[in-house]
Amino acid sequence: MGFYGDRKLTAEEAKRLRETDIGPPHYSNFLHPVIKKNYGKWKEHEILSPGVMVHTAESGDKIWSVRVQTCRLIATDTVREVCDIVDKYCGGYVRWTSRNNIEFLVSDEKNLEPLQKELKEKGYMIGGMGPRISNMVHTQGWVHCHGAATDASGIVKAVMDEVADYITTKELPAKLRLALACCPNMCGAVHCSDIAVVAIHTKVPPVDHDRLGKICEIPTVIASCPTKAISPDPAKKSVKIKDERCMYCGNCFTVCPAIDIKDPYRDGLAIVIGGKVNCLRTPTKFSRLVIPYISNEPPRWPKVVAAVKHIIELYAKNARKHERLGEWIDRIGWERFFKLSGIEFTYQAIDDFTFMRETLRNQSTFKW
Amino acid sequence: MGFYGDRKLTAEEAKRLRETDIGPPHYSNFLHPVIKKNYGKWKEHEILSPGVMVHTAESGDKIWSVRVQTCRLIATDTVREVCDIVDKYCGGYVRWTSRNNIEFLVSDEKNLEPLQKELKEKGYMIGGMGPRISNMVHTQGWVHCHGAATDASGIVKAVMDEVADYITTKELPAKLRLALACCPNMCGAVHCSDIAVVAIHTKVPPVDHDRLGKICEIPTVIASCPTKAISPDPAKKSVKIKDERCMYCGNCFTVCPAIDIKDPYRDGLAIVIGGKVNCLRTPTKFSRLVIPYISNEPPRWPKVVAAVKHIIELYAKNARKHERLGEWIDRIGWERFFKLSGIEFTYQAIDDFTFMRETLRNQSTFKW
Amino acid sequence: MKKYETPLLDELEKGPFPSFVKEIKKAAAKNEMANDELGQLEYSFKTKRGYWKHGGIVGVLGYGGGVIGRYSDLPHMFPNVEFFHTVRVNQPSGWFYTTEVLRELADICDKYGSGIMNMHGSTGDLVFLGTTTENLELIFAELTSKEKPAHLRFDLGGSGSAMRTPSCCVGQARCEWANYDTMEACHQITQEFQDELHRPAFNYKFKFKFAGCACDCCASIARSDCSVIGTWKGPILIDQDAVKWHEKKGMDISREIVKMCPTECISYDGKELKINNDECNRCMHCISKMHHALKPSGERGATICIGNKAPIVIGTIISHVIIPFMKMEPPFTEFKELARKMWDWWDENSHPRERIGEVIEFKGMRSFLEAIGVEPIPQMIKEPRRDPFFFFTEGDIERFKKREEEEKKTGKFIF
Amino acid sequence: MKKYETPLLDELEKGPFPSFVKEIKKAAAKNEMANDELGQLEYSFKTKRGYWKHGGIVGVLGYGGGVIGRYSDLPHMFPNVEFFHTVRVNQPSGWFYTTEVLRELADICDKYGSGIMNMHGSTGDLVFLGTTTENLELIFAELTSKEKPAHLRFDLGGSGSAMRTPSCCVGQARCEWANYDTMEACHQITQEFQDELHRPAFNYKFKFKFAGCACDCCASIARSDCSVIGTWKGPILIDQDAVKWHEKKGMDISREIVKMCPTECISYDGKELKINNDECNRCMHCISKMHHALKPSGERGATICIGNKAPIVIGTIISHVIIPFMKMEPPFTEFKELARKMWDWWDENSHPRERIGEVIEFKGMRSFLEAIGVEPIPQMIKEPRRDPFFFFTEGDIERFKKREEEEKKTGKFIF
Ligand code: SRM
Ligand code: SRM
Ligand code: SRM
Ligand code: SRM
Ligand code: SF4
Ligand code: SF4
Ligand code: SF4
Ligand code: SF4
Ligand code: SF4
Ligand code: SF4
Ligand code: SF4
Ligand code: SF4
Repeated sequence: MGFYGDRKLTAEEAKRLRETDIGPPHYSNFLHPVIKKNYGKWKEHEILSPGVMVHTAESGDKIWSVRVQTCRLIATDTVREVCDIVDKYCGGYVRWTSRNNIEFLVSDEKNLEPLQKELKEKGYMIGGMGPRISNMVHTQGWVHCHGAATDASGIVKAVMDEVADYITTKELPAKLRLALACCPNMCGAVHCSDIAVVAIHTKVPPVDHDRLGKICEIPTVIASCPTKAISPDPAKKSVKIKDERCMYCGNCFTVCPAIDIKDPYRDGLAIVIGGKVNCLRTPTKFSRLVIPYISNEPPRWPKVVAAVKHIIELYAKNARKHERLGEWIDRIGWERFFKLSGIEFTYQAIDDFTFMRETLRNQSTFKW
Repeated sequence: MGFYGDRKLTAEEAKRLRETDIGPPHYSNFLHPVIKKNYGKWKEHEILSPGVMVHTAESGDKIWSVRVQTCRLIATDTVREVCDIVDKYCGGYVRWTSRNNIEFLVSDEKNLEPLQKELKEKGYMIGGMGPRISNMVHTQGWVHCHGAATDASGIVKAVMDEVADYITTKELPAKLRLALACCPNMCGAVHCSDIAVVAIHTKVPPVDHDRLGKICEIPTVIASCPTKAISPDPAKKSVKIKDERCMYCGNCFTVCPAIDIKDPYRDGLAIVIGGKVNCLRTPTKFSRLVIPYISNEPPRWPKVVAAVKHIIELYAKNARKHERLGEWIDRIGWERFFKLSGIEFTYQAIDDFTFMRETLRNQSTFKW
Repeated sequence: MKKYETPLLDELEKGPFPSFVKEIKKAAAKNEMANDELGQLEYSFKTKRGYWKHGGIVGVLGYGGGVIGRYSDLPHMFPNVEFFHTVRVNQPSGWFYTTEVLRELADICDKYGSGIMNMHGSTGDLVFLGTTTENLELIFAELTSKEKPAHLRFDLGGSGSAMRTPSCCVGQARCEWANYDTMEACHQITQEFQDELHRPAFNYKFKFKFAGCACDCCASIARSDCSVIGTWKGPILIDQDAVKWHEKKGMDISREIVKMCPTECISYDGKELKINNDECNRCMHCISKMHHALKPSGERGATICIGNKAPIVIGTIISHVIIPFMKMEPPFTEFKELARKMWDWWDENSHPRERIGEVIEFKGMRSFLEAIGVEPIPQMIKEPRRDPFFFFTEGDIERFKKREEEEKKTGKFIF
Repeated sequence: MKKYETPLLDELEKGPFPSFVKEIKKAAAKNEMANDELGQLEYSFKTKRGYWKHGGIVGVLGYGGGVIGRYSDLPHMFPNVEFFHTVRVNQPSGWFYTTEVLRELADICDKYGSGIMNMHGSTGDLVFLGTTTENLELIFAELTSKEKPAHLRFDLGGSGSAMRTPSCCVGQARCEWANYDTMEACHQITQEFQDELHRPAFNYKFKFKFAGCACDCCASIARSDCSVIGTWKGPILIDQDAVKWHEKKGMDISREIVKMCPTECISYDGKELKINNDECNRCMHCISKMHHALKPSGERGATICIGNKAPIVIGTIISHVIIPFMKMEPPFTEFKELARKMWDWWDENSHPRERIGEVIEFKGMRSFLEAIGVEPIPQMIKEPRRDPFFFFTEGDIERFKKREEEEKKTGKFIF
């Protein structure tokens, strides 16, 4: 039970008790004793199963981590349920990962099996370590964001259900990072993922001229447009958008609520692939566009799911060990990928923005 | 002796005889009989020595080509001297190469040695085939161009004297293509050469305001500037140049004679390296800046020559067989090249123009 | 409480992966806000459209950020989410928690909010998903309350044109490869710049992420304006017995390690693995795959990369190397100074809504490097400039000329 | 004739490489223009500055190009180069000559010009270096004279905002690798577009270069708006005995060939060389280095790449693949049509001084491809787009939606 229990603070209390600029509590308050003791003195690790690894310190101490996938959006009662398990097996110490998974920290090997058993019984999904899929980074979607061209959690759930085997058991050539952003603002930092779903708007946003002049700064609106599609409309004290220059990024909408970017019929999903964050072997890679448009189909977005699955299986079959999806495609060539995958090559896949000169083929060599 | 001999045409004759749009004569008029016979039916070739190769046709016929370096700028009397030799050994058939060399075409093997002997005696330089240096592509320079920041032929002569061994005898890991452009217009297409010298202006050009309004179109002048350094100066009916935005490309000067880009003290030379045209192994590569500035030092530009030599020798010592200069450096990394070469790394080498995002190091991996 | 039919969302209760619908329903069972969130979400699924208004500016006294204002477009249908702001709670470094502290946070979220959290937001915060305007002050007070013991007192994270909540990989807490203490760095930087975090005074957002090595387990290079990536200076130590162990375990050393080394600096003759450390670019491939046999040694520190941002307006930028090697030891004085110098330059040279990476593109690297007092070195670039025009200062040319004069005296060229 | 002291230039008579100073002096010995050129050049060397004025518009009747007007800045010092225009003479394909024709050209150059030529200009022309305005018509008449036999009649090359003199590699005349007849293509295109060559009607220059294979011996990809590069569709034929021959001659096949193949599609076990032709990108490395053992086979044609230009204004562009494979056979009808379609589009979409490559960047590839009637295919790109915004036409979306409806019927997705 929390410090103040069920009791809500009064406004006066709040004023009196509040303190600004204290920052987060120091992490050392929350470190498992074995971790605290061996902090900075780890020697090696071993991945024991798809969701369990052990780290061994120079001292010989060991800490086991059991990773459980979450859907990120979590009810407080689930947090409490997790806490109960953590108390039971982990001495009250737990962490979340950078991909929104839970890591149960176990210092007593004896607890390892019972913990896993209980987790499984309670329906938790253990996995995501090693050359597998781990949680799909994502954003707010219709759950909370104003600009979302799709729901985030919904697609993630549908995709992850489909690829569950690759989380909990099956291996891939290397780690495969999935992500989703619900608009091109890319809060999910989707641009360097092995496979990502990006929700896109596809219609030139209508402008509410009456409101615009009143609630938005015209120069800001004009400056917001990457393609200079927006110009002043002095007559209307508003702006006009040149249809053929707008590529629906929604940035004008972000800076000005009188512009409406959302369109239920036209909003949809694009699939971008072949990105990677780290610099192992090859430098950081961007995710690149392969499927420009799939209609929004809640509740389970079957085509998006099938597309992701299709690409994963192609990768699993063809890549070399340790080769990330993008490394594989960059090695065999994108023309070969399109052929192997049967994915239609579209105008949209040809860059006409910042990276155009770099991504066109300035060489007479390619595969048929 | 030419068709009209010494006689000049009169203006009336000229009017009567001239014909427009006839285009060049058909090349078949000029083909060596062996070439004509075996046109399109060549089987293989062999480079016999640094300046001699033989092509064998499916028919078994052979044609030997003896390549002689030229300085491109050629006196008519030299052309006639060449003609005499060609008549003697090549049945009157000769060609020039895409790098401004002469190829003496020999169908009778017996002529091969005497031809070479005579060429050598007359001071011709035979060579440039195989993994060597061949002629240095260049431009007009002070000989003829208005914008030249240096002389072209002069530097070329000085450099080529220095690397002569690599033309006539010594091998390199692969072909090494040298080039020179006397201003950033790059008429020598210097941007894809193994090593190139680019003459640069380095001073913001003064504007002759009185003339500008009269002889230049102001919008054209403004549009000519890559960095948007030029804006109208309505008071003077001219333009003004924002000093800190000008990178001295000279394009404003190209479109407007009232702008004076040339400056004897400041004009100089930059060295760019690692380009290649063809797509063997690796795609076409740009030449990239390693030395941003060397003063103009006619008549023999000793520092330019030394810099080129220095880089060639480093390459000769370190690259793998068949590896072009740029392939070698891209393999070992530019940071390693700068270290090996001892060349100072300057602000100028960091792109701040179109290719900036692409050429910065977006990865945490590099060599010390 | 109103009972919403959710036939569409119900479809997402099926399947093996944890279901966010179950989570929302769990919260909805006892929370009106969560219940209306459920209803509105079902309506979004049905109509394929989001129903949130543009966020207005709401927050807590004295702060300019930490809260994202949200209002339903359909308050008549879903009155309990008419106000549905998120509160960003600054997570502890490395997302380590005790159950005590988790329960504390869960209680606060229940009491004043929807009972739904995001663990965690993409930037790193622990997010309370949905609360009303009037509850904001109460949440803040209860989070920070002076009455509570230090380890239970949380502060808000960042939003708006401010420094954003820094985050980091687990680092030395549980990883043998961490070249510096990512968690401590993250903590100290967060504490040092509380003002920059809470009171948006920049022209746009600025993010820090701290990764202990090139594996970059917090995606710093792709998700932060300032990416601090651990590295080392020294040879990779090789345990030849362990090499054999990996081989025995089925590793094809030639294919998996030798051939995949980007710098071709590993060789293996079936007996001994050799690394030409001079040519290694410390990519971590061999070390991570042969983790029992290889490990870094020598001096430790980090490479500082700057400039990453999301695609709008000029296309995605990945952070680029600015400082190849910086010692990263508490109190991180050099690093903090660097941050201040960067911000000063950024501030002076940017318009609103321009991230630092964009400004570096607009102004050129030289302006930035000179401002932060860093000399140009080739590690900053993948390759030098391709086009033949570039700026010189008067001083540059004079320096070159002076050097040439000296060369004339010594007879030796300096390139 | 005035005698100039040329102490600086004299330094360039030394050394093994052919001396242009000797050439100028040779001409100067009997030509006043050449003599003043020598004098002015020495003055340039002394003062480190060029002395040529901006070219005025000069030329021959009915043409808008072929001549570069040049005037000395110092006519008082060097009166014979007060007018010193160059005349670009369109070379024969492949720069093949007979001595007869060379003497004809040399005589004309002597009679009306400075007696100095450039063999050849960077674009390909044979250039008469320096003549007066009044001699231009005479030169033109003598070059083209109807009285002369066809093979002695030359025309001018291009200059200004026109199609420029096309050029080509030696191709099938003396190279076993030429995948199409570069010389004939060059000739026919030059003849077809005489109007476009002589009468500048474009918004800027447009260059063609024809190379027979990926070796690109005329630097087409880096020096022409339209680069036509020969290639083939078919396996590389292997003569295993010749493979051995190369090995015996000292070739390290594994290092020099197998390891250097960019697509890793060659293997060699010491006995047999194998090529996985499906994965070969026809780069020519193996073929050119093992030239006795390997040769292309099957259908022949060319890859058409578009867009190269020099760096000013937006940075260098290298031509990019537009048509992966086009049959290139006389009369090159398809190619000529392509050229016309490209020019039409370019014309409609450009401002003055914008090369086609720049306009493709400004307008996007789709506009260009649609205008020339070419479908997008992945061979056109190295990699697909990185940023998540892109244009759709109404038709695109409808097409995608229609397909999805069909998928619903068939139960099979088409990606
Ligand atoms: C727990 C976590 C750090 C944290 O602070 O939370 C973590 C932990 C480890 N990472 Fe990581 N990585 C974590 C996110 C990442 C990320 C970031 C991301 O996914 O957004 C990356 C970059 C991904 C990318 O490049 O796109 C990442 C790229 C790696 C790599 C490089 C893999 C590769 O070859 O491409 C390794 C090395 C390896 O696996 O051999 C690695 C290795 C490891 C090791 C083995 C490090 C160690 O010695 O403990 C840990 C277990 C790996 C595993 O799960 O297989 N970790 N790792 C993160 C777990 C996320 C999750 O819940 O699944
Ligand atoms: C004569 C000429 C064509 C012409 O129409 O005039 C020619 C002729 C040949 N080239 Fe070339 N190349 C000629 C300019 C070029 C150019 C263009 C240039 O330099 O501006 C290139 C592109 C250079 C670049 O990439 O920067 C060029 C790149 C090649 C290559 C690729 C070399 C490489 O591995 O990078 C080969 C293949 C080889 O050498 O193995 C080649 C091969 C050949 C062969 C062997 C072709 C053959 O079977 O006949 C010829 C003799 C090569 C030699 O000299 O070693 N040729 N060759 C040109 C001679 C120029 C000269 O006077 O030196
Ligand atoms: C909550 C969160 C997504 C999530 O579900 O996790 C989020 C949500 C929003 N982001 Fe974000 N961003 C979040 C991480 C990111 C990231 C990833 C990261 O930080 O690692 C990025 C990409 C990296 C970057 O910063 O470039 C990101 C790039 C953006 C952008 C584009 C910025 C740009 O420079 O282009 C915007 C647009 C803006 O700022 O106006 C944006 C704007 C927004 C706004 C505030 C939209 C708005 O204008 O109101 C979203 C509020 C949603 C809501 O209803 O709560 N968000 N945003 C993440 C913050 C949670 C946290 O504090 O932990
Ligand atoms: C003569 C020649 C250089 C040489 O010494 O060989 C030449 C000389 C000139 N070039 Fe060039 N260019 C010559 C080949 C090139 C090439 C290379 C090529 O064609 O392979 C290029 C680079 C490729 C390209 O086209 O992009 C080239 C790119 C330029 C440019 C920049 C064009 C651009 O798009 O950025 C200019 C500037 C202009 O057009 O205003 C230019 C302008 C000029 C002018 C006309 C300068 C002027 O404004 O008066 C030069 C006249 C010099 C003179 O006094 O004769 N020249 N020019 C070449 C033509 C000879 C011939 O017809 O064979
Ligand atoms: S990606 Fe776009 S829609 Fe999704 S949370 Fe971020 S700003 Fe909102
Ligand atoms: S949606 Fe994007 S591209 Fe379209 S007008 Fe708005 S800002 Fe410009
Ligand atoms: S490179 Fe510049 S100076 Fe040299 S010939 Fe071309 S336009 Fe003239
Ligand atoms: S020299 Fe180039 S950069 Fe400078 S003002 Fe002229 S056009 Fe602009
Ligand atoms: S980034 Fe490196 S130090 Fe940090 S957790 Fe990952 S592997 Fe360990
Ligand atoms: S860390 Fe990377 S570059 Fe260094 S030896 Fe290992 S694989 Fe090679
Ligand atoms: S480009 Fe190819 S076909 Fe033409 S000469 Fe060179 S090698 Fe021969
Ligand atoms: S042509 Fe190039 S890609 Fe094809 S097999 Fe030979 S080396 Fe490999």
